[in-house]
Amino acid sequence: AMGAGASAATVAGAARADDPAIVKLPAHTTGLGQPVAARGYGSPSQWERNLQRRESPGLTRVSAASVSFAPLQGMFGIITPNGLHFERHHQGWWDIDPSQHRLMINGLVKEARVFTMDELMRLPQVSRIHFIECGANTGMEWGNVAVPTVQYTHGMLSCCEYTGVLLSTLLDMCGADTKKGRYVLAEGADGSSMTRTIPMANALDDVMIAWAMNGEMLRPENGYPLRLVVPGIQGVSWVKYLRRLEVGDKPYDAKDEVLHYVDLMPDGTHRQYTSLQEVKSVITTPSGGQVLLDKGYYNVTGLAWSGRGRIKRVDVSVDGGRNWRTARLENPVLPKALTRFNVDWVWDGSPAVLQSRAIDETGHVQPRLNQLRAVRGTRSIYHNNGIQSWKVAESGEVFNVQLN
Amino acid sequence: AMGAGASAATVAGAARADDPAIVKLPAHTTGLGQPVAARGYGSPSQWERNLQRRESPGLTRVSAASVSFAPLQGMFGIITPNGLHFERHHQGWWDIDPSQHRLMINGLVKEARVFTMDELMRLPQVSRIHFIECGANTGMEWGNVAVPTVQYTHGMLSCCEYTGVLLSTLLDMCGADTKKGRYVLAEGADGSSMTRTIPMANALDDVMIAWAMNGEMLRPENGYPLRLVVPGIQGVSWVKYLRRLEVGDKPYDAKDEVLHYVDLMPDGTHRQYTSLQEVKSVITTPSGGQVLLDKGYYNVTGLAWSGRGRIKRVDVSVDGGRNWRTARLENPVLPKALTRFNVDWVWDGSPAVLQSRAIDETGHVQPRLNQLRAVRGTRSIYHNNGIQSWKVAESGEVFNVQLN
Amino acid sequence: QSQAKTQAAPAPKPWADIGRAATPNEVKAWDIDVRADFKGLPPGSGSVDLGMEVWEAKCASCHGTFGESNEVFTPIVGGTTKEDIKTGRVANLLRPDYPQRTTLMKLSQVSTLWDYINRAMPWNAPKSLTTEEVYAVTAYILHLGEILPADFVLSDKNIAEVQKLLPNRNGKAFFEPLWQVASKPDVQGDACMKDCKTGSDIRSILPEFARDAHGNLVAQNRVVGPVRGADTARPPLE
Amino acid sequence: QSQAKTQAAPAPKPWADIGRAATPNEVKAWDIDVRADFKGLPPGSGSVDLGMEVWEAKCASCHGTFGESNEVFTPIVGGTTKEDIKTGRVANLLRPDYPQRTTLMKLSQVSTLWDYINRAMPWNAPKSLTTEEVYAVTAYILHLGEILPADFVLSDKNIAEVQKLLPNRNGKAFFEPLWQVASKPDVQGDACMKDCKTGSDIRSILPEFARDAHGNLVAQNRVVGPVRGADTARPPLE
Ligand code: HEC
Ligand code: HEC
Ligand SMILES: [Ca+2]
Ligand SMILES: [Ca+2]
Ligand SMILES: [Ca+2]
Ligand SMILES: [Ca+2]
Ligand SMILES: [Ca+2]
Ligand SMILES: [Ca+2]
Ligand SMILES: [Co+2]
Ligand SMILES: [Co+2]
Repeated sequence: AMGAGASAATVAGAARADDPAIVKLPAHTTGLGQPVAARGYGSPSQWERNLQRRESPGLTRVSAASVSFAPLQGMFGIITPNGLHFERHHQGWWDIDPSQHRLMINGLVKEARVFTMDELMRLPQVSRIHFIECGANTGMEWGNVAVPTVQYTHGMLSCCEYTGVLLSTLLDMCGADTKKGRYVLAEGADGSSMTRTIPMANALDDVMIAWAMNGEMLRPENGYPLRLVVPGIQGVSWVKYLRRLEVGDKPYDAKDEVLHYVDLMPDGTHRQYTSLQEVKSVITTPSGGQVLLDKGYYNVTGLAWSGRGRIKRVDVSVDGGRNWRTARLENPVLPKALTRFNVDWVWDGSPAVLQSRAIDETGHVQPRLNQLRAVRGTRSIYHNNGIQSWKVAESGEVFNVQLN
Repeated sequence: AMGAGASAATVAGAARADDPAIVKLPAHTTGLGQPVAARGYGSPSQWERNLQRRESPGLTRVSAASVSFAPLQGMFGIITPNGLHFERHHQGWWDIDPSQHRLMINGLVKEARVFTMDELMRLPQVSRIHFIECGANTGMEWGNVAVPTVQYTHGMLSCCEYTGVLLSTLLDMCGADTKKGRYVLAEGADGSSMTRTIPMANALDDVMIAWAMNGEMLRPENGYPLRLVVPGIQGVSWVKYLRRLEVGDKPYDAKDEVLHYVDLMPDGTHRQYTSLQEVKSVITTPSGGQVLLDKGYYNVTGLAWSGRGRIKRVDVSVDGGRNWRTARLENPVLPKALTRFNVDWVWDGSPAVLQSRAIDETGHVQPRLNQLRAVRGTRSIYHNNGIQSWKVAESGEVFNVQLN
Repeated sequence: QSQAKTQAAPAPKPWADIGRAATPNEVKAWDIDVRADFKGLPPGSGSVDLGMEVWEAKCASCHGTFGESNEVFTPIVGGTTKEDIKTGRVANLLRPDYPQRTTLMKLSQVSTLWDYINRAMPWNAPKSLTTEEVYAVTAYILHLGEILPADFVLSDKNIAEVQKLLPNRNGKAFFEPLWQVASKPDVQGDACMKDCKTGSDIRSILPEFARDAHGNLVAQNRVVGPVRGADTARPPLE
Repeated sequence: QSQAKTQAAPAPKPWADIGRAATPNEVKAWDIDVRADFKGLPPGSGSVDLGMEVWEAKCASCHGTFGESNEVFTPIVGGTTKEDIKTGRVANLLRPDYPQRTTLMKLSQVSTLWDYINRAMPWNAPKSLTTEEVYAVTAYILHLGEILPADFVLSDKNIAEVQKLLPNRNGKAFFEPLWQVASKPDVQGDACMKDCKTGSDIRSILPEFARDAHGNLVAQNRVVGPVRGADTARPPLE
């Protein structure tokens, strides 16, 4: 029957056997459990082991210059638990002694300055929820379908509540020349000493020097004890293990601004300094590599986001984009943060193609993959914000597909 | 000098020695770190070990019927990381096989029904951020100061993004008689099979049957795989390991409605069914048991919340309540959720008493402890939402105090 | 809180038939709650005599032979008087100096005691008692509290009469403002901003001997930041 | 995003003097970036000859003797021509069938190469090279790419001339709409709701042999919920 779970199919009217999971009281109903603070810092249930961050085989050659993807197919809401936050390292991650960590600010400033963590954490602070997306997210799919699940198509995406001091506060304290100094260089303390150029407009607006994510200090994998948070801008600019900021009058042409995170166009040029993560969305359940248990009702759910601001609307199609219905947006809907959407769907058992399409507050509409390709070709690697298609086969199995 | 960190005091004009933490490049700047997915599910930095959930010695006799408190003194923003969520168990915690878990709904319904997790997780879902506070939070302090830090005074408090189905959806599906059925009993599957009566008004408004917190499934300590979320209502009603809901025409007088979570008044009566968590706030840094490193500027930060809705305003006093200044509220400010506030303070080195006072959207103003005592006496244990005072001594050490 | 944007569902409540009807045995296995009006109470009975046996075998190790132990929990028995049984109000609840509040001092519904023992006790083997044992041990506890005589047999037939003997049966008050959001709070603060009248001298502070009672606070605070934890192994800083 | 409610601070920026001035040595130790206009480049030089020694001792194991290896990373050298050196545009970047994009195919600023080697290479011992070695190995890579002759000595004096030889020096375009929020996007979708024109037949799907390339998906999905992971150890369900 429509809506019957595979594990609990029922013949209407027929006498039903008692479920042993109910009539035989389980051990936890007839026994004494474990004490409080058995784990001073807890972990997920043993039954949740399948939800892990994972590498995509063959994507990179060495794991210390690689990516691990967040398991979006099994996640909920907009907050990414810190243990599942995606990773991107260029020269491996470290667990740095925070009492020995320093932040230097130099360049076009009245006085080059140094801060300890004690000092930074005394400054006026803000807490804000923002998404972070790698510029290469969905990058394997510019040409053709390459990976099976939303973990690998879209899993370089996370969203946390960050706490830190605004970069504008620090620039002001050092007497930065924000007129001549149109750029800020951010530099990490790891082996790669990652450098990225930040526009002064962002620097004076909402860029943060953050030490905390989701209520606790940053995780080592995410830059403990200090990282740059650049709302709306691709993850590579969110420099981890942040050690230095330099105010300058020119961009810096760092390795990751000249050799990578440059978008190859059909005419053979590379677009440089393409930092913004444009309006995008994806259905996370049901999604590629999942199998629907039965026909009937499903709550189709997913995520939408835009580097330009708030999400205004999300539409969902189940017929490959011919007809669309507007989804419910869950609260809160915040600027440059993930937004969770949900929409009703009754699956009649015939093949279907599921898509979602986000629109942000600037009126930017997420394009179809082919609209994107018509302008940018198929070899860019970066900034693929095209509409994702999931094909539901008659068997209930869901496949990653691209439409004509 | 004002604002000089103890670890980096500087004599203006004097030549300063180079900081070895800068000029001697650390190992992480000159080496190769660890690979991605070294930890498929990550954990906090080794340097964060001090921030743990902890029992308050002497509060309870046995740890499986006890509380562990969240370390608010070192936390940020409004989201509680799941590993630090406070715990309250009556008969210990379990890690239940979710495929064997069932939810039954009976009582004043057209049809008593049973749901598997597969079935529940197919239903229309919502994601919302709400605080949970134990009704006994700050309960040890009705009479006198009893504990040293904000972990123990206010740490039965957490805030997560929950995902689940609205109770109203389930009641509708079972054909609940919501007119005669003025109450819903919620029952857990653990040894205590915790039962609590929920008013039908709440049940039809914002009560959720949740399976997820902060993007992942509930933690075992918090009711995996299913718990009731009763926004604005004390934590004991957020029944964990939820196995049954019954619609009834009378309240149920459960053990935790007759023997506990009843508020002893000066006249010797107990107020029963006192569930609402009223407007409240607390400064988390600086707070009891902490030591200020130096004179000068501090960002005073804390949390505010109300079971009646949104926080409208938070004021902070540094002179024991004679004069107040309004704090900055961080976004988002959501109904029945924690709200983070920050306010500037320059400590001149003389003794000070820090207080915060929240006002919610209904106009309810957080009372002074003595205003509360004047009505409710000093023996209630539950629902102490009085203004918290932290005394900063000349030494910089902060003490938990109560004023006349 | 939900968005106005919600679209019309493709059909009215297409999820309506997810789940299934519960069988009678299933409801019986889980619907164990007993209400104040004794709805849910299974027929049966149990004597104080049997209750004593059960108590001594399965309860006394934690709660004490006379229900007086505070080893694992607050005492169950004590603090009630013959006079209380008459008035239905426990007089000791008015005494701020009375050392503890026992279960029987607070108990206003006998159903609560029956229901809770039936669902949760013995603590390490909940739901292991027979219905007769639950009647019996409930009766025994009330006997220990000098509410029921030694030869009493508690049953579904006489339990409503026993309710009328509870020392604190009239001790509860329903207080709407802490139940309903819309109600007017009983305690209101004031929003004064300047030169507010407030007694600002310190009335209570943690006594010196309790300084280290929660462990050394230096180890409960971060190693960096605007503050450190106080080293409570030593006296306060000067 | 911040609230209008912000109160006046007790004094203007009372946090202004938190932190301290950096010493000259400290700035020197960390301010290592080299910009396209060679701001930040330390004086010095290094020969192709020395570069070969450094390369073979410290780089070739990962990047290959000729910078051609893709064992640990995409090749550094290859894909550029004498013609490219003239035009400053790498022709192979126009060929969709060209197997890979090497470092030298993309490199538009020689400063980038110098800066990156200086800060990050060798990968397992970053910042261990002397300034001379960085000049030398940079020169050697450009020599492997047939951009510099075997007897070249790269220095701060001649590096601006070397810049003019880079095969892809004219290959970059600044594109404001992906840099500035306020700019107009180059690709706009459409918000059509009904009977939209769209090619809806499937153009691309994961090939059968890649079904299990990411491991068994049944083990990457939850054990309960509305769906399960596909068992990719078996062929797709019928
Ligand atoms: C292994 C220890 C242990 C045993 C054995 C035990 N109990 Fe308990 N009992 C407890 C604990 C601990 C609590 C408090 C549980 C909580 O906090 O919710 C408790 C609570 C109670 C309460 C509620 C008291 C109140 O005021 O909340 C009653 C009544 C009770 N037990 C009766 C019994 C009876 C009857 C038996 C035997 C049939 C029994 N207990 C056996 C440990 C025990
Ligand atoms: C132990 C392995 C290893 C050694 C030794 C090594 N490299 Fe690398 N190299 C890498 C890896 C891995 C990357 C990619 C890092 C990343 O993803 O950010 C890289 C990147 C580079 C790049 C940037 C290529 C690009 O297109 O981004 C250059 C240039 C480079 N190496 C030069 C050198 C030189 C010169 C040396 C010796 C002085 C050297 N490498 C030694 C592993 C190595
Ligand atoms: Ca069904
Ligand atoms: Ca990235
Ligand atoms: Ca200073
Ligand atoms: Ca509680
Ligand atoms: Ca019942
Ligand atoms: Ca510089
Ligand atoms: Co990169
Ligand atoms: Co309790």
